[in-house]
Amino acid sequence: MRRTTYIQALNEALREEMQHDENVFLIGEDVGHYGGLFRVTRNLLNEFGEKRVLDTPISEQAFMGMALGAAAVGMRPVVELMYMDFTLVAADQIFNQIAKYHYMTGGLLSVPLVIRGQQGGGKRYGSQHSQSVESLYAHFPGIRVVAPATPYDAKGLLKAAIRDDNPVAFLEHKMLYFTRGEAPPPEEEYLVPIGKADVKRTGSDVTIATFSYCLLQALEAAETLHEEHGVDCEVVDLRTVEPLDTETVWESVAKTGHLLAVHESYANCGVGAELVARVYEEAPYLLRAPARRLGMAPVSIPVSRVLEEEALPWKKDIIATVLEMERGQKGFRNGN
Amino acid sequence: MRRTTYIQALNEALREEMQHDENVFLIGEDVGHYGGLFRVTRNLLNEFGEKRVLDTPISEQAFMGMALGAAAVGMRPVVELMYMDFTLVAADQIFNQIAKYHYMTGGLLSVPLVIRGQQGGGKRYGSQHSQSVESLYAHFPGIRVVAPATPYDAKGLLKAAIRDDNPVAFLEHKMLYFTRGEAPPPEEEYLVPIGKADVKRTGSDVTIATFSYCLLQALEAAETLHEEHGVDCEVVDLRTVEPLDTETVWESVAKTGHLLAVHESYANCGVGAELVARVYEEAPYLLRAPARRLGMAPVSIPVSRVLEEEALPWKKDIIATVLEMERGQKGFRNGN
Amino acid sequence: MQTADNVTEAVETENGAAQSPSTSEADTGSRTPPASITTDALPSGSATDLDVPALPTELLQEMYRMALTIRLMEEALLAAAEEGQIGGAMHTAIGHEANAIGAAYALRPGDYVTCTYRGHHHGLAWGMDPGRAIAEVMGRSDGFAKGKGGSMHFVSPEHGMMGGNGIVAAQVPHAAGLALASHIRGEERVAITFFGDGALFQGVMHETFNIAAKWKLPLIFYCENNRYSEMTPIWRTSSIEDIYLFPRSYGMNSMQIDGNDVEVVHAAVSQAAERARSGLGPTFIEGITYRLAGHMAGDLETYRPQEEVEMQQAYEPLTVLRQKLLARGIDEARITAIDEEVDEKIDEAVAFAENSPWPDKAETYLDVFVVSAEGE
Amino acid sequence: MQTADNVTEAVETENGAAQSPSTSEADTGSRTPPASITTDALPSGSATDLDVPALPTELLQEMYRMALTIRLMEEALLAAAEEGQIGGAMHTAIGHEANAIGAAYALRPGDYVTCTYRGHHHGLAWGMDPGRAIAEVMGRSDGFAKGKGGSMHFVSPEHGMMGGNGIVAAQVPHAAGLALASHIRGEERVAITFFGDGALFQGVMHETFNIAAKWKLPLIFYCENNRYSEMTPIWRTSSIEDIYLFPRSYGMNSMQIDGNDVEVVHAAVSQAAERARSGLGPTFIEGITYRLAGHMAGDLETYRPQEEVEMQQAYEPLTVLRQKLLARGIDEARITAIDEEVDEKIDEAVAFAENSPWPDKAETYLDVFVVSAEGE
Ligand SMILES: Cc1ncc(C[n+]2csc(CCOP(=O)(O)OP(=O)(O)O)c2C)c(N)n1
Ligand SMILES: Cc1ncc(C[n+]2csc(CCOP(=O)(O)OP(=O)(O)O)c2C)c(N)n1
Ligand SMILES: [Mg+2]
Ligand SMILES: [Mg+2]
Repeated sequence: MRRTTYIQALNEALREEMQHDENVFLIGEDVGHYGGLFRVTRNLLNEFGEKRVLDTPISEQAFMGMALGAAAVGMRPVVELMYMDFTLVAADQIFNQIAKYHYMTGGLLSVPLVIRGQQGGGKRYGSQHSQSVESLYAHFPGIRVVAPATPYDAKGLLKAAIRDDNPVAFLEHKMLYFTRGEAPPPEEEYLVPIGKADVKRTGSDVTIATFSYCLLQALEAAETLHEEHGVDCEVVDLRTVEPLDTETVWESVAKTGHLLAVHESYANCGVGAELVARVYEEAPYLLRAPARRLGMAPVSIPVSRVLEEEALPWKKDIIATVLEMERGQKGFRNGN
Repeated sequence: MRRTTYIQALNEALREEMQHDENVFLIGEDVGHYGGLFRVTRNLLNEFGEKRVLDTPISEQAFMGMALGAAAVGMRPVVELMYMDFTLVAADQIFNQIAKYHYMTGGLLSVPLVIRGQQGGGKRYGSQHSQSVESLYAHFPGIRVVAPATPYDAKGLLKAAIRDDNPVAFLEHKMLYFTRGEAPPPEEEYLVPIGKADVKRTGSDVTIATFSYCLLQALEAAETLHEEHGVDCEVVDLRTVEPLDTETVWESVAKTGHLLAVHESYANCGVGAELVARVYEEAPYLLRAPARRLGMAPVSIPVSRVLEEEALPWKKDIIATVLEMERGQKGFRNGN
Repeated sequence: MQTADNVTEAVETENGAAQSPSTSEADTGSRTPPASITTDALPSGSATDLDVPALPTELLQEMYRMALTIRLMEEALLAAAEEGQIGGAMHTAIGHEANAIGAAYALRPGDYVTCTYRGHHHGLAWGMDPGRAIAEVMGRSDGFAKGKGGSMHFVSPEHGMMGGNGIVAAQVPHAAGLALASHIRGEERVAITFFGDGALFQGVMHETFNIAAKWKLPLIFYCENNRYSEMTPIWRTSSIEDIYLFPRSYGMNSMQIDGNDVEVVHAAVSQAAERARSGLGPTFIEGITYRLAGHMAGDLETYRPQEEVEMQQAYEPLTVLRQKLLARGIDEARITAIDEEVDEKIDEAVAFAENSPWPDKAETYLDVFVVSAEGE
Repeated sequence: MQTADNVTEAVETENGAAQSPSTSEADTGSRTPPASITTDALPSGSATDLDVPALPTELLQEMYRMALTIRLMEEALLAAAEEGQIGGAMHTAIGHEANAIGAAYALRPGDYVTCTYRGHHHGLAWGMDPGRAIAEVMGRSDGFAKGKGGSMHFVSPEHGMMGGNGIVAAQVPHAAGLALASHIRGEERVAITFFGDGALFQGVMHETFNIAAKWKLPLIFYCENNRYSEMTPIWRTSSIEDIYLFPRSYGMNSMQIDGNDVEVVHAAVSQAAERARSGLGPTFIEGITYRLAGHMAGDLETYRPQEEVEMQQAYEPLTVLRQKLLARGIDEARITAIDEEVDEKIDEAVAFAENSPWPDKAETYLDVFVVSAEGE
């Protein structure tokens, strides 16, 4: 296996799917001639032409709605939102239309399309360019939500998302774009199934269920917790937020007895709260202590480096929360 | 005390606040000459004139943004969304702008405005006119969320919302509009504080935390549970969804040992999941059995009467869930 | 606090909103309405140099049959709504029929249409069966969308009907997307989208104007200007009187026509479709029309004088069509025969719908996601 | 899977997006750009019969000082960004200065302004202190918004600056709301809102046009047309060449002017403000300008030929202002004195910002809600 960047993995996935199915087309701001603000769609206009790589004006509502229309007759649009924050600009088309179209038409029409773009904090973009939207997307039924953390998963899941007959929100993270990881070369095609979590680190004491850039933070936190505190975390990469692969998570919790869900969208009414609610619905008996969740602090994501760091639910907070879980309980550790 | 309808209570609150503060004005579709599709703003144009009751074109993004601008210089706009589903049309202005404005300006500006309108199912309005949006609003920090269930609370909370220096989403429910309840006459002014829950039925076995129309469903369910199953529910009317008055809820759970959160927005990443997550963060020791939540089924709210009934998390489901909680546990009942 | 009684009362007040008593008089705003709305079917600026060929009498007869079918279905639906058989917001197209019919007959099989919550006339004109349409509105299992979409979401892909919509203007970019699909695939299909006068003030409309004009999409924007948005007259919210001027600023072909005359509509849509198919891009058509019934079932119509409605009876599509038939030598007897035939057909359709079973509860949970093997 | 190393790499690649290497050539689309962008400062249709009175020499000198202050602050910010002192997306106004300055001096204290993420020039022209402005961009506690808003959210109510915005066109209805407040209160204040050429294709812009025109709000729409939206030239996305024609369809007063000439801008905004204050409603001004630097810090500008940028140097605001001063008899020495004075001022401002403490962590949790006694 070779090593590739996250961006390169996405670019390959798009190219391969455009070759694989002539119904696939790209639409969004700067995606064509410039190749995308973050260069994810680079060179694809040259290869596939102006009918399949469409540079739009700054009209998110219109081009999102157009994606629905085209998808309804079997095209497979991949819509880029330059920042996933702009979800809110096109929210009616996304949540009132795309998410509902299959249902409202009694199944007569389906809208296989992908909404993709980067999100997240860590680069001082401030309140309107740093939000994570996975919980928002997950709240509305009818749209799958995928948020891979590695180049391997990113490529395989983007290909799967494009082939899926449902609308899929494909959430990238600006901190992941230049990360590298192993992936098979282009000639070895693979898909990563939507809806399957992946254990990225095994451990015996606490299950950390997370995804996207928080996965990397959780893995780092796990190392520190292990080295400095003797706590052994199992890190489950959910990869897909809707549907949640609770089976894999519960399997892990069966072993550790502890669950901490971590994500970068707001904690309040977030995916973490959802996972906590579900474990008590479906498998409370697995828990040896209260399940916990961690998300973005309830503030509008400040620009200042020190403030942004404070608001993000990253390594430091993960470590602190796991240690809090430990302090609250005798016999916390299963291993060593 | 006289009896009044929910609509009448709202209309009185608006009139009184417009009299009380000349900065208060109303803006929205059909709110002026017609008096509002649901007649909540009836006669106010006659009394206050065209400068304070503004009939807009169907331009939710623009008039929502205009409310922000006017509020930033001390006006107190009350914006009517004809259906709260249209939140999604104006989502950028609501969540990227209004909710964040105080924070992004480092506290230099504040935007005291109210976004009000009716929501909810039960009248066969279908996917795009029946959603409940409290969980959506609560997810974003910076905006208070209020959802009263009785005419008394509706009047007192709407007045408090208009006087609050923060943006407030004031969520009415179409099934509540023609309900009646006691309220003091106009000459006896009162406010109901934002952020305070109210125990609407005392009981010993299970705490049902809910709000808006689900409160009425919960009260009915409690009667049935009591009469037919001997289960005694305490029903806490949250009234405010952001901030949550967890103190009052935990106080109740301290007594009952059981918590069921019920709301009409989607269960997934909803306020119910949030309440479950919080009880395990803040007061897990109060619980004698897993906390539960109940929300709208994950479907796009169908028109057909039988299907809509099935999707709604109402009386029948509340009863079933409480009985499920009971079945799961010996010594469930505290009382009789 | 409420008692259980109150709750029941609320549950049973279907369409309570619209039926609640009104005290407002017809508009008495400080600004006055333009004269056209009370004196004539068309505002002053409506003259158009559109060439309107006479349609074959046979076709006019078919159109009359269709217009009556729509009209009688709408009336049956209003009656059913009053009985409580239909909930939610049901918007009838009484008075709007010609817009849909003229357009439908001007287009080809394979073309696409999207419309609004006021979409019954489009559905029928595009070939949807009245029985199944009524069943849909009533939420029965034989409805096109199995009762899930209801009145606001008419849909039938086999007829090219790609969906009504509950959100003002949301269906407009959908049609642009359909046109884009045709464009990308190099097909000859055109898309037409219907919307009301109020939709001009939703931003997405203008976003779509620009893209459609720039990309020369095979798209027809059809505005059914009935001079009201819900209870508010258009003159109170529009900065200009003639809506068809907006798209002109995008360099788009745009015209204002008599939307109550099927021949005029047919000519306009034919021309627009021809332009679209030959790569000349989109056309905007403002069809001046009038909604003879309330905005939705239960509307008490306190916001407009009754004389205004009565004045419009002279220009409404069925009247116009009857006049055309008489002028073509079709006699009263023949027309009456059609009337009876349609009447019977609608009775049957209502009976069909009323006998259609309720959907199974399990249906609630289906169609959220497509269940398919691909990609997984 | 990533190693911890990769993570660190990603963390440190500030502005990585824009700095990633590019392979695309300058635009080679099938459609060609209009000649104006490479041959002249103004597109063809730009002639305007606006009466442009000469401004006092004293004022022009002040404007020059302001333009240079903005320019040097922007350059200092770009340098700081390159050093990693500034993150996120920082958009400078190099080349845009005259639009802000001409407008600011044409309006009165008490008037309101909203702008975009490209708002440094408006901030300074409206009187904000460069030291505190830089501190804000750097996220320091002395920033106007205590480092919370940063470059995209310039704000200072005491100067009438009511906020920049990260969402294209979102600030436009805010200004309409400010104008509405003035209208309701019967005040003489006007509001001006700045936006780019790309903002014309956000629906909310058109929604606001209609309302502002209909309600005759005291509002000035000011479009800084720099011919690009991020990396895409306007001719590739706009259905028409002359943007100022869009608002005309709303019956709005609208003009296209040379946005690089402070006297022209001043005259246009003065006229618009006068109209607004006397109840004649909004005006749209398209100021033709050019962004000499990248869209944002780190932009490699592969999407436009270097010659285009060079050609524009002849028309850019500082050049134009210097020419004006020379023509008025202000000699090189006097200009150099100003240059040195401003240079020093900006050095001091940078030093002030760099010495400004970081905000306290506790600050993170403040300003989410207003803490007040009222209403509770
Ligand atoms: C975005 C949005 N805002 C408001 C509404 C509520 N609403 C439904 S129909 C309507 C009036 C539409 O008027 P018009 O476009 O003229 O169409 P008509 O109903 O007259 O056919 C309104 C405001 C809606 N459905 N969607
Ligand atoms: C709604 C929205 N879409 C996209 C963006 C990303 N974006 C930021 S600036 C910009 C270009 C804006 O161009 P223009 O309006 O011409 O202003 P300029 O930057 O040229 O001053 C874009 C697309 C955004 N901030 N908001
Ligand atoms: Mg209308
Ligand atoms: Mg620009």
